[in-house]
Amino acid sequence: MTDCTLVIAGSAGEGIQTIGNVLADALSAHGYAVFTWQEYESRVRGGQNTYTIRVREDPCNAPTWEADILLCLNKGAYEKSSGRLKDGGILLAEEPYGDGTLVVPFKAMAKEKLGRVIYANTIAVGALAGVLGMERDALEDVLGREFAAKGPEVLKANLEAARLGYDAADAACRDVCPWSFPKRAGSYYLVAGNEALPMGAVRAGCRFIAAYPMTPSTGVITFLAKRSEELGIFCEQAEDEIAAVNMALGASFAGARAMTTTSGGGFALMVEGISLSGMTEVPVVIVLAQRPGPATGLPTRTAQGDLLFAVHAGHGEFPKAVLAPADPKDAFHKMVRAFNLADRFQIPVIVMSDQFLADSRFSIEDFEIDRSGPESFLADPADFEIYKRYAVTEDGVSPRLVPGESRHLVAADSDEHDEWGHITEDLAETVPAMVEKRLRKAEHLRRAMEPPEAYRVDDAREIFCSWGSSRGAVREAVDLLREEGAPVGMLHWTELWPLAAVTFPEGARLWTVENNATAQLASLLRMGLGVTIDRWILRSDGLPLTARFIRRAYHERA
Amino acid sequence: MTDCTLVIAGSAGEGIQTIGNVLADALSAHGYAVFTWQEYESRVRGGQNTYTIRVREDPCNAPTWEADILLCLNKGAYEKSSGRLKDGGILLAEEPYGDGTLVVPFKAMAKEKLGRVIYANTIAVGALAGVLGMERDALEDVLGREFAAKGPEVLKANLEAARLGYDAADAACRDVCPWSFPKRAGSYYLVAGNEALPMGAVRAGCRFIAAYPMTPSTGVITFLAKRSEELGIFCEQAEDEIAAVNMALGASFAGARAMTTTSGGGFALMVEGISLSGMTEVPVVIVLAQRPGPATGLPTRTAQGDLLFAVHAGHGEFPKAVLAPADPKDAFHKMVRAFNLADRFQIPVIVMSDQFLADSRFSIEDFEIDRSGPESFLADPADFEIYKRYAVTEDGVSPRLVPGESRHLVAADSDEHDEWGHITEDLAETVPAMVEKRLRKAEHLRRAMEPPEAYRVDDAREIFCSWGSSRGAVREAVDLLREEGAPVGMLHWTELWPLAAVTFPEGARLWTVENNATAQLASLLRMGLGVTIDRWILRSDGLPLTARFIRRAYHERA
Amino acid sequence: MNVPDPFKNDVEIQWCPGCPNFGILTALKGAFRDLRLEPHQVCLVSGIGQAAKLPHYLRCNFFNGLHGRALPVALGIHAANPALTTVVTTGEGDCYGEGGNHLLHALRRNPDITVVVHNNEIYALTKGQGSPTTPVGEVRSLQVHGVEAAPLNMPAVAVLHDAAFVARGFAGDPDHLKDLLAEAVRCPGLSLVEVIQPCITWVRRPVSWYKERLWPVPPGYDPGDKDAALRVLAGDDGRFVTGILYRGPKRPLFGERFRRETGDEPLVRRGFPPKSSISALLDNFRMGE
Amino acid sequence: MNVPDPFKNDVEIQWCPGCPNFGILTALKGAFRDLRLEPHQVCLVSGIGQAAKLPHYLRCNFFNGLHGRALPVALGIHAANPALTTVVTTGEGDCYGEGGNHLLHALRRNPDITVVVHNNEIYALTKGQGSPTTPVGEVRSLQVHGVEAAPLNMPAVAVLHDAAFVARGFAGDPDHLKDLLAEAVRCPGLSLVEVIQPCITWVRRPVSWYKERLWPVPPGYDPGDKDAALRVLAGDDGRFVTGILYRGPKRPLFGERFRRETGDEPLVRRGFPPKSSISALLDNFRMGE
Ligand SMILES: Cc1ncc(C[n+]2csc(CCOP(=O)(O)OP(=O)(O)O)c2C)c(N)n1
Ligand SMILES: Cc1ncc(C[n+]2csc(CCOP(=O)(O)OP(=O)(O)O)c2C)c(N)n1
Ligand code: SF4
Ligand code: SF4
Ligand SMILES: [Mg+2]
Ligand SMILES: [Mg+2]
Repeated sequence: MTDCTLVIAGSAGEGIQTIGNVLADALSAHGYAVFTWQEYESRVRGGQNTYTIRVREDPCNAPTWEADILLCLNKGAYEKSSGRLKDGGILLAEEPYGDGTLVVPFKAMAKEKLGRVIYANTIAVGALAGVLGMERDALEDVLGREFAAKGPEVLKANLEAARLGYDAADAACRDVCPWSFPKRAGSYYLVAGNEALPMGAVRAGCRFIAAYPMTPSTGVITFLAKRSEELGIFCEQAEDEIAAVNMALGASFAGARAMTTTSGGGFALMVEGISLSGMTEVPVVIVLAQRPGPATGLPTRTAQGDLLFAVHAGHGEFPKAVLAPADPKDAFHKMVRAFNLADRFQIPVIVMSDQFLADSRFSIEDFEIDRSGPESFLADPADFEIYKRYAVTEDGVSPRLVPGESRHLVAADSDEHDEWGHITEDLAETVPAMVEKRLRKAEHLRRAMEPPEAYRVDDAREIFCSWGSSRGAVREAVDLLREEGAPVGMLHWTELWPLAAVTFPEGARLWTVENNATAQLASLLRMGLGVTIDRWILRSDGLPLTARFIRRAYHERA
Repeated sequence: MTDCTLVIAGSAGEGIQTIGNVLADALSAHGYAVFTWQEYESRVRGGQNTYTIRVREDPCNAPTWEADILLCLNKGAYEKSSGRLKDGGILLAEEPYGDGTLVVPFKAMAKEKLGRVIYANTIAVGALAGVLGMERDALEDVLGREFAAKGPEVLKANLEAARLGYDAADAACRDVCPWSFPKRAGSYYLVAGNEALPMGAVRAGCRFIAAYPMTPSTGVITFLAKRSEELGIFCEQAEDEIAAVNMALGASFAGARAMTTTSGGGFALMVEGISLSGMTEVPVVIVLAQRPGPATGLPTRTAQGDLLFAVHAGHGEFPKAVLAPADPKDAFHKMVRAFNLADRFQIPVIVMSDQFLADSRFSIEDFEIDRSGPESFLADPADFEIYKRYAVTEDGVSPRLVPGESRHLVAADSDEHDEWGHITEDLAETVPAMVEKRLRKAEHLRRAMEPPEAYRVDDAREIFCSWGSSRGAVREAVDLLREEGAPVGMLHWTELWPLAAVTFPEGARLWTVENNATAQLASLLRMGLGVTIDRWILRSDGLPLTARFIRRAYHERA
Repeated sequence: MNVPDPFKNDVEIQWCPGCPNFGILTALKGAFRDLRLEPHQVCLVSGIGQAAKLPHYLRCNFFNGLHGRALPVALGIHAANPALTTVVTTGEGDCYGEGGNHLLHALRRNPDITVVVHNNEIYALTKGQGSPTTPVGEVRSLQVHGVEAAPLNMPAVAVLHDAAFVARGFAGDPDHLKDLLAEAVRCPGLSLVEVIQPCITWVRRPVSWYKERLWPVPPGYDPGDKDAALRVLAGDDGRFVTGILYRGPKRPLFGERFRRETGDEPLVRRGFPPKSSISALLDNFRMGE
Repeated sequence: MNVPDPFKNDVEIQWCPGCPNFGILTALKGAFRDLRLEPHQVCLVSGIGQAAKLPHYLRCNFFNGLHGRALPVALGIHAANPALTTVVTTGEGDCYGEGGNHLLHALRRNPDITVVVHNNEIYALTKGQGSPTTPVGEVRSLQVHGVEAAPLNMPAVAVLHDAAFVARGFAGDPDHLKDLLAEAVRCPGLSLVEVIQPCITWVRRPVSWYKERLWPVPPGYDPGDKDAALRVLAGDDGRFVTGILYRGPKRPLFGERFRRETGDEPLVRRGFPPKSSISALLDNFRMGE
């Protein structure tokens, strides 16, 4: 089975993202299951970044580190990334950096043959396609799509550039390169987390988003802002995160499904607003895209370091839900679920993403968009003679109307209040009634939560507990270890709070596998389910978990 | 043994606080161990509030609900509070509200005999002193102190007013009232949490406080602001809580022991700053005075609803300490400890108070100020040839210098950084080294934490686990239940995070006793120590736990 | 004949008896009646403070949110349902202190809402600390030697940024205030109405003190003249200029373009998008055919 | 003869090659040298953004804090050690966006610090969203049909509140900027220096575009004239007035009274209070004898 990893290494501004995206698109158009992930520095030009592409026939949406093919756009890139090249792998570069470099002088060729250095990137794309033994025409289709808008001149030059690169590489490596990627029948969506999350929001009927830019969350609002008028979604760049969450609450109060997005520091600023959502029972969805902290930390890197913070975010006591999608398909559906849960229980729902999920492109066979859909939980004004926004009910959920849509008056109050929403100081009756009403919702919410996904646990004696975006890596690790005879399985949580009841297989040893330094899922499971985790596999250097990382750590600690 | 509870009930602005304070002072001056607590609405005039005074010979700093003597300043007060009067208790009022009211027409007397209604309050104080059978002269001493500054006229009139009230009550109740409070030799400090906390800060060498007003925390900065120049403590009212915590961090970076104070909503806004403290390793002390949430909640009531939020406050992973003093004496020492821990480990330290602790006045025999004292953890600039602010060390603590005090340059950086404090993207070495360095401090910190206070646990089969300001009530409940033969004991935490190791008595059943609705200590203990709590006694109506409340709940659930 | 006031409710008012906030409440009810609004067409938004309790005392929709955060909530409500008459009632601590950033940025956006700032030069609900408008030198509970920082002049900042409508009224003159408020609501774009609201509990100046300092704009004053407005506001030291101080030039409204392109109806009525539009979106991400 | 620059360090600079931020860095180093300051006497404070990375590239003490929060940190540092020359280097997103409230209130307090705002009319580090000063109509990544909200005019707000020193410079003219910065540091009280700093990556206007729009205050311009300053700032549409725009009247400084009463030495040198003073404090709470 084909499983080939390409790494494109270079500085910000040198075009590795363009190269990577076009090549990934082309491979996808060829019918392959492509997975890409990126690691980059927090700067606009310079530094050393990489774009990794994994190509297979069937999807394995998990990151790999070791490269079969490494394209270095400069000497520094080589110095940083050459260690990733597998024995026998192909190094492609402008100049000969090491022994056996496959030299394709992209820039020189661009200048010489096409008159402008700008075409060097497309030459590189062509060269990689040549190394991979792709068919030219799929590449040309993709280039057509990519450059059509820029006019026939530009398109023509790019097609020519690709051809130049292709031929140069093809000629140079026909003997050395084992790969061949002929067109095949596969057809996958190639989608990043930051594309699937907003598409899920659209599907959920989101009508309002306010956010303040913060890596790696910004892509979500950028996606929607681009299509705001087409989709009828009001998009606002807020002056700060406090404004963002409060705007979303205002819009939600007025009946719009509303959300915001941010990362750790911005989320910290929203915490008072989360508590406000809890008290006013105004639903809101918050996408928390994690990056390593504390404070500013590593703004462009990945982590799962905010789990316990998210679960406990907000002063006072109120129900909230925390979800953490495993991949873009899951993210799409989790967004629908987030809006539905938020509306059904009138609570804040936090959807935890991270830089890895946000920026990586996954191959999805089918989004199965019917698997979930938006549900309306608004009450009908005609059903009420007298309407009380905070009516005490059996399940704690009060019928919700929106202001202005009928003659009924609708309140939201951040103070402790009576059924009408007016400030109360009645400690004897009203206060306990309201405290209990809100907490009754927590119990119903808990029953609505999904248990973890089980993978090869039935006969497992070692179980990896994991959550969120690492599912692909953990699952692949399980497969690798199983091949070696290790009796491992996986329990993977994507619904983290409140925790659904789980029965752990008896006698199995529990491991936690997390992209953080303090084993937060382990703490959460101990707190929420009373279960004790024996071992941990943790990574907190800003890079995503990979199957091989997990396998190595397993062997070290088993 | 004398144990008498007086309740003064009336509207905001009617003077119950003056009456209560003067009477409590007088009783304290008489040599009694006084305990007072207040419950009041969030408004400046009107509503119905109460001020409760408990008088004993030996201190029992725990709130009582049932009144031996109830003074009602208006009809509404009677309606709200008459249920608190014990059988055979004395109701004192301007007019006869119920059977057997002891009528002393304060206002009428004030107008008639002293020409101004304003003296009614002092007449009431006098009347209560009469009912209690106090000696006049201690009362007069206190009045002298209270009114001396207002001039001899005012003082004279108040002394006369007290006498009038005293005589009227004395005459009316000589036969009915069983009490007699002659002067005795006791001598106690009568101190509220919001007085002890700032005095502890002074003792700790705090030199800077910035805060934004928020009930019930405001008293702390008010205390210091009043004495700012005398004590040499820079006090600043910030424009918001975000500014407050960041100002404190700036001052601390520049070498001043610095703190801020707030309540839940304001604390939520400080959370990003807490994470900044964690990353920059700039020490800071934050007093979090709890009130019931979520959101604005019940701004003038009490709760212990922010424990898990405080423990997990801040994005990313970094060590922090959470303390929760049991009473003003403990608060005094905990503030010293907070500053010492913050400086020693270069971390944020959160000191959790609540409205009950903040506003209640406790009788303290001796503050034992020598039991703790400020320790300096600053390094000596002369010790360094080359100085690196974030030098990687064995215990994770880097030597700390302050800027401007030597030629060494000092940095603080919220990004992940190298030893110099400069931004790093070196994921291979620097990042892991720094992550591990910070987390090593957590382990040393954990070892420095104190285990819970044990009370009558040795032979206990039922153990109450409690924390913070409820210690007095829980301890009294243990005593009450022991008298009834119940084998109860108490484990009381005032150092909540990280949790020191604890060995729980074997075979004993664990209860949690908390002023919240979701048993947060129970969750914390399960998470931190893996121990499971079987039963809970919870109160979340905005009022403090009392011994009788706990006893009743114990019997219901035992 | 007495027509019952549709905006009157019977919630117990928690203000001190005699507080000038009552005058503002009266004026606001009057303005809504004059504008022939009905309670369900109005949404009051507030933060926390004495001023911010007002929405509880007027029969209509309301969102009483967090201290300082009324404006973003109001913007969200207005974006979702521009047909609602959205009015923010706030204190100067709420709006210029904790929430100062939101006012600055609301001025940039020009939403069609009215912001009524009860300016009592004090944090009243928290018992008398200095606020962003307390005069220099005044002794307050946290400024025991007198306030040192200079007051903010947010009406002038509003003029500077071409707010649609800037006015100042006096809580002791509800009739005049009512007209100002009605005019503010009528005016498209952001209307800022600062109301001098003497706190009788913590400030305790006699009403006469205020009356002497009220300084109505002179007859013939042209609210369209920005320089003049800045001059009266920046040069009012110690006095309170009152009246309609400024009417800014026509500027785009917050959300105007969105509504022009997508329609006016409240977002809640737009329903869930058809599945086909989702499939179309997703199809952009499939390279093959 | 080449004297080594004491403010030079050898940290790798993360800005784009050719970014005008280099000009500001050069100017700031020059200003410090002209002021005969030594690195340990200077403390730079910043938030997050391209501009806010500057403290890493200049040898001195620094506190690189949170996005938007440089000013409160600087105030705390200044309160604790007024002998340090405290300079905030910030972007307009940092200072007028996320941190807008702190600037408003810093203007009230008048601390003796200098605030240098790198105004590139964009959120550069996060890749090109509109910022609080982006011109209306400009297309940005989140404003795909052009920015709708009007820009903030914070230098004018500073003038309105009698800031001690308000100036504007151009990153492309480091010599002139150096003098402005030196003067800003010299001037007691809050100095706000806005620097036009064209981002060559996300804005990509030719330098000539800026040069044409630079509009130095005319000779004879009186920076003491508040009305004039407001006029040039409020009426500069499209142009960038540069130079020393305003020198405010003498006002009390932040912490001045505290220092007058308790002394000037940094708080860190004041040590721990004697036990006797604690006993004296506690004794106020003992009623008996
Ligand atoms: C985040 C937060 N910080 C502080 C408070 C406490 N608080 C409530 S009202 C108030 C001041 C209100 O002042 P202002 O807006 O002027 O209203 P006023 O009471 O004077 O009418 C403060 C500081 C709070 N509720 N929330
Ligand atoms: C709380 C928080 N919100 C958002 C961000 C993301 N962020 C980093 S820099 C920046 C914008 C910086 O703009 P500006 O201050 O103008 O600096 P520039 O990069 O343009 O120099 C933003 C939004 C953050 N780091 N923290
Ligand atoms: S404290 Fe002042 S502002 Fe508040 S209700 Fe009383 S008088 Fe009015
Ligand atoms: S993105 Fe713009 S502001 Fe940032 S370093 Fe590059 S040119 Fe300078
Ligand atoms: Mg006020
Ligand atoms: Mg900028």
